[in-house]
Amino acid sequence: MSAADWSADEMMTVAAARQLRDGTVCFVGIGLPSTAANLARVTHAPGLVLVYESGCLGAKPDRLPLSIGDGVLADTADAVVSVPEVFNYWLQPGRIDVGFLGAAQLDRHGNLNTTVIGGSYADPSVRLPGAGGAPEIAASCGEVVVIVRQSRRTFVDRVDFVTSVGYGAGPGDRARLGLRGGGPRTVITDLGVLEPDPATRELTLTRLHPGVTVAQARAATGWPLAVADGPTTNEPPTPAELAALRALRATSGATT
Amino acid sequence: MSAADWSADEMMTVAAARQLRDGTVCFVGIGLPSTAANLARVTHAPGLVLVYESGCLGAKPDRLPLSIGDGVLADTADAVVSVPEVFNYWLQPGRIDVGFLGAAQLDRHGNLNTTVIGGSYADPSVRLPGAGGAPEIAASCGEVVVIVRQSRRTFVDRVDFVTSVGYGAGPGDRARLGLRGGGPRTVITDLGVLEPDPATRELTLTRLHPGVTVAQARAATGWPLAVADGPTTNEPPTPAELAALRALRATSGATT
Amino acid sequence: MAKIVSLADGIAELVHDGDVVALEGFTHLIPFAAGHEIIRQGRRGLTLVRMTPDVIYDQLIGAGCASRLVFSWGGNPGVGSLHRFRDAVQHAWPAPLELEEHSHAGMANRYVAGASGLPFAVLRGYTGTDLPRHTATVRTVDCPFTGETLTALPALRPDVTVVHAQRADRAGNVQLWGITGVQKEAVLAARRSLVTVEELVDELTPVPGQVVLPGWAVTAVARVPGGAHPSYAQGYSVRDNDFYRDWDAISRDRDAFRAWIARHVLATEVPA
Amino acid sequence: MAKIVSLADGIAELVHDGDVVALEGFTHLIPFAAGHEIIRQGRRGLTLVRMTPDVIYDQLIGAGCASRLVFSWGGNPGVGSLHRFRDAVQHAWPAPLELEEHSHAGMANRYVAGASGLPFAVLRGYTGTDLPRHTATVRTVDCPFTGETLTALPALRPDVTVVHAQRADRAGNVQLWGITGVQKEAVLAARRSLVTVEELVDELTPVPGQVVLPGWAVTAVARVPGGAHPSYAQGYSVRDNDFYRDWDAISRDRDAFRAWIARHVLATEVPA
Repeated sequence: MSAADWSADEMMTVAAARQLRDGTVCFVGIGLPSTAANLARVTHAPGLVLVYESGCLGAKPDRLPLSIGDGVLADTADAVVSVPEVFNYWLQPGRIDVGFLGAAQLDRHGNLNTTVIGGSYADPSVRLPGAGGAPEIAASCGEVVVIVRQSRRTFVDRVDFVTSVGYGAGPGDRARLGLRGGGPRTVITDLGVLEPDPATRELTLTRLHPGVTVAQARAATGWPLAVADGPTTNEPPTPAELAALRALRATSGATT
Repeated sequence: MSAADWSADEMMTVAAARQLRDGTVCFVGIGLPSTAANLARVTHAPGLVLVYESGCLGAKPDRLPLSIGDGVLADTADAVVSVPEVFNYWLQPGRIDVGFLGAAQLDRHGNLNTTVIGGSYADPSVRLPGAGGAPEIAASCGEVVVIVRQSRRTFVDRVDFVTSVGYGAGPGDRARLGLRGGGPRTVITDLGVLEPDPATRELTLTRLHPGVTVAQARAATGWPLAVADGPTTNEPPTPAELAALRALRATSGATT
Repeated sequence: MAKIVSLADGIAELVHDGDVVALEGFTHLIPFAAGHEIIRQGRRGLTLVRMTPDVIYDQLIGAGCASRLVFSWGGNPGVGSLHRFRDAVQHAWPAPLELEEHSHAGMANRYVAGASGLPFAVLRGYTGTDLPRHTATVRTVDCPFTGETLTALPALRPDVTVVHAQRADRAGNVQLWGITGVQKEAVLAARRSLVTVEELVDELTPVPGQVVLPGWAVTAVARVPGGAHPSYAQGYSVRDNDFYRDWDAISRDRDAFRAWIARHVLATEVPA
Repeated sequence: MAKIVSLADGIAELVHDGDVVALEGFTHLIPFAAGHEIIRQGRRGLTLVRMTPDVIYDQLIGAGCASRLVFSWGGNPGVGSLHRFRDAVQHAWPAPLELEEHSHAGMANRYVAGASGLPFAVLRGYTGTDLPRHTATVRTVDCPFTGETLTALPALRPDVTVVHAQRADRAGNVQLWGITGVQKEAVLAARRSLVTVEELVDELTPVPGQVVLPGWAVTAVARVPGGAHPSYAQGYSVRDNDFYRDWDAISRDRDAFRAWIARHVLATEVPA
């Protein structure tokens, strides 16, 4: 299957779905994370447990939910709990294996910004939605997977506002801050995959999607992007993955 | 109806039931409080709201429950909530108008002991069940009604162990301790009714059951019992009250 | 027991200029009709509290009802930005909007503390983020047993909370189910509360997953069928996703927004 | 996913000498059969945790399994005292029993803190009572906003919690309803958990008032029909009130107690 047969966003979603191991518990947001998690559930990870911040534990939607509070999530969940409970009893104590996050800005240490861009906090150039569940997902999940389209505007040396902590200023910062989860282990973009360097905790290009070059990835990164020795190339979406993804999308009018 | 037609315990229960105004919310324990509250509900206070610490809000049992967790409470409740919730969302913020408490010892300032009697805490003469919900019921309810049989062993100058605070050592103590509820406003015994003196907060005999004398009440009290000017005599149980009480008791094998 | 009132009377009696007002509902059961009534009655200077100030607060902010927003996520779910919210923050239109910004976990715990009669909540959160730099209501507390430092937030105690639910009975006992979010906590945290419901019934048949708010813990109940639209009430209606998408274009432009409010809110008959 | 095990295997694997063990159930759904299996397997030196150490803990204490009790109310509900508990406290028979004594509100909040991954709980309670004088785990914490002093208690984190429920499915998802007490919190606060159930079913039909514990949050599930007797399982059995009354006489006398345990616990077939 050639690159022409699938879009960069499809490749990104498939790569994200592949991150999810069967039987793990995943905290899912709406949009690409929800699409990727449900793709994993209908392909290689039927026992993936989806937790939505609306309080739906173990939701098994038969179509893509259109919002975090879509009725299909409550209808198919093992349990629907209150919003305080989902954060206090389920996220905070570290019961969630994988948290999915997006961001408007991400920096070289995996810190995420969804609050303000440019100007000052009081008088920003762009006011974004804010934190939502992200700071505590980033703090408490076993690991975090970030899904974000790569560009110089998004991939910056230092985020304008730390909404959710990745590795702070570098090694040791998470432990110093008392954050119990593992932090961002994987950043999946429309160009490839970045992972934190074990020593420096700087996000490093480790994989490329088929047809993407290191030069393209560097051009879309706002810091001097380190590249792992011999970055590998992701397998393109299989026909089965693509069919499942498109079937999922066809079940909803979702734009993502 | 003469004293021979009803027992002292029946008079005590009827007097307790009469304390409960229709439409108020009452935190109820098993035994005499539950009997009195249900008697009130089937006589003058059909809109009395019964809250049981097992999490049953608005229980409307059609027979006397045999335990705090009797199935009839859950079956007839407006809502069944968790035990943490009943204490945190319902009792602690002061939503309960009246709390009912019993005690093995009660002192002149209405402090209650249900923990240990005699000896030391580590090596007591009698080990009692302990606190249960009582300390926070005594702290947080709008007012507390104590039901307890009167004797020198029970009515002591100073309790051996303060399980639940009445008026502490006297005026101002509740405020100083930050207790938000009003404290024990009424102590109902098999002999009569005691109420705190507005100035000293010392429990004072204000009413006698029919046929009981001040001397009898004094003889059953372990401190020099103050008596209100012209203590009144309670109306004996009406035939309707007695019939309702006995019908309630007939519905269960309860011993109280 | 809760009073049964009309929506107009409920808002008139319970929501005053300058109040701290929470309208809650997590995607599901959002009390849109009550929000519109607040706009119609011309409330001003409100501190609006809500975890997810989505389209309903975009409308209240754009209509000039709010001077302050306490929140954790302000967006149009699945669509994008809230343009009236952004216009207020970035250009003070139609009025300046002061922000007090938290995370979802923080807001949820602040309601829990309010419902519990506690002055503050303790959680693991915010640490290392820039939120505490800009939000004065984020402090720390040390565990008296382990010495560990945790995050402390003050309880939320709205003057009034408004929520929408599926049903209530004549005594004002309220029943909601499906995604029930933080509604119980928001109602119990508030000094006064108004619940709009799809239906008033003689008896509340138990439903799996239900939350029941006893009538003695609710101030007033108003029957407002469809009162959650374009949000939804599970078992009664479905989410009007088209409306959320259309809102993007309506709300981008001040005049289009004003025209929409004039036609769809101000000119609308007040439900009886 | 929870493992489906026999009761004997579940206790053998999950409950060890010296463990901190919570058996919860508030009058309803008390895991008596599991308690008996702990006695049969001869566990020693347990710290027993339970809000209401009623007859089940009277049996475990009398059988010599416990060296420490963390509790808030120790009585035979509706009947009177727990004689084995009193004998242990007053006469160290059959072994000394150290007490850590709290109130219900305190114990419930300690489980909540444990379930929430917090080191401590905050509440209004204990103030002015003699409990803090004798219970080392009662301290205070000051509100960082108002300065008000509140009571702080350390989280409960049992090594293992055992509860009884009505049903589980093959994946170990557990469903309970009726009075659900503090069971969810006790299970989530514990490092390991065992749930005994009346029935294993293919699918859990939703029930009003249910609490569902996902199988991935439970360690093991054992089918033990009648496992709550003489307590009850709503929808399956009724409380054996006569047993509770009879227990008073049985437990008053050490020999009568030993004979009862020998006949009704030790000589009983282990359920498969």
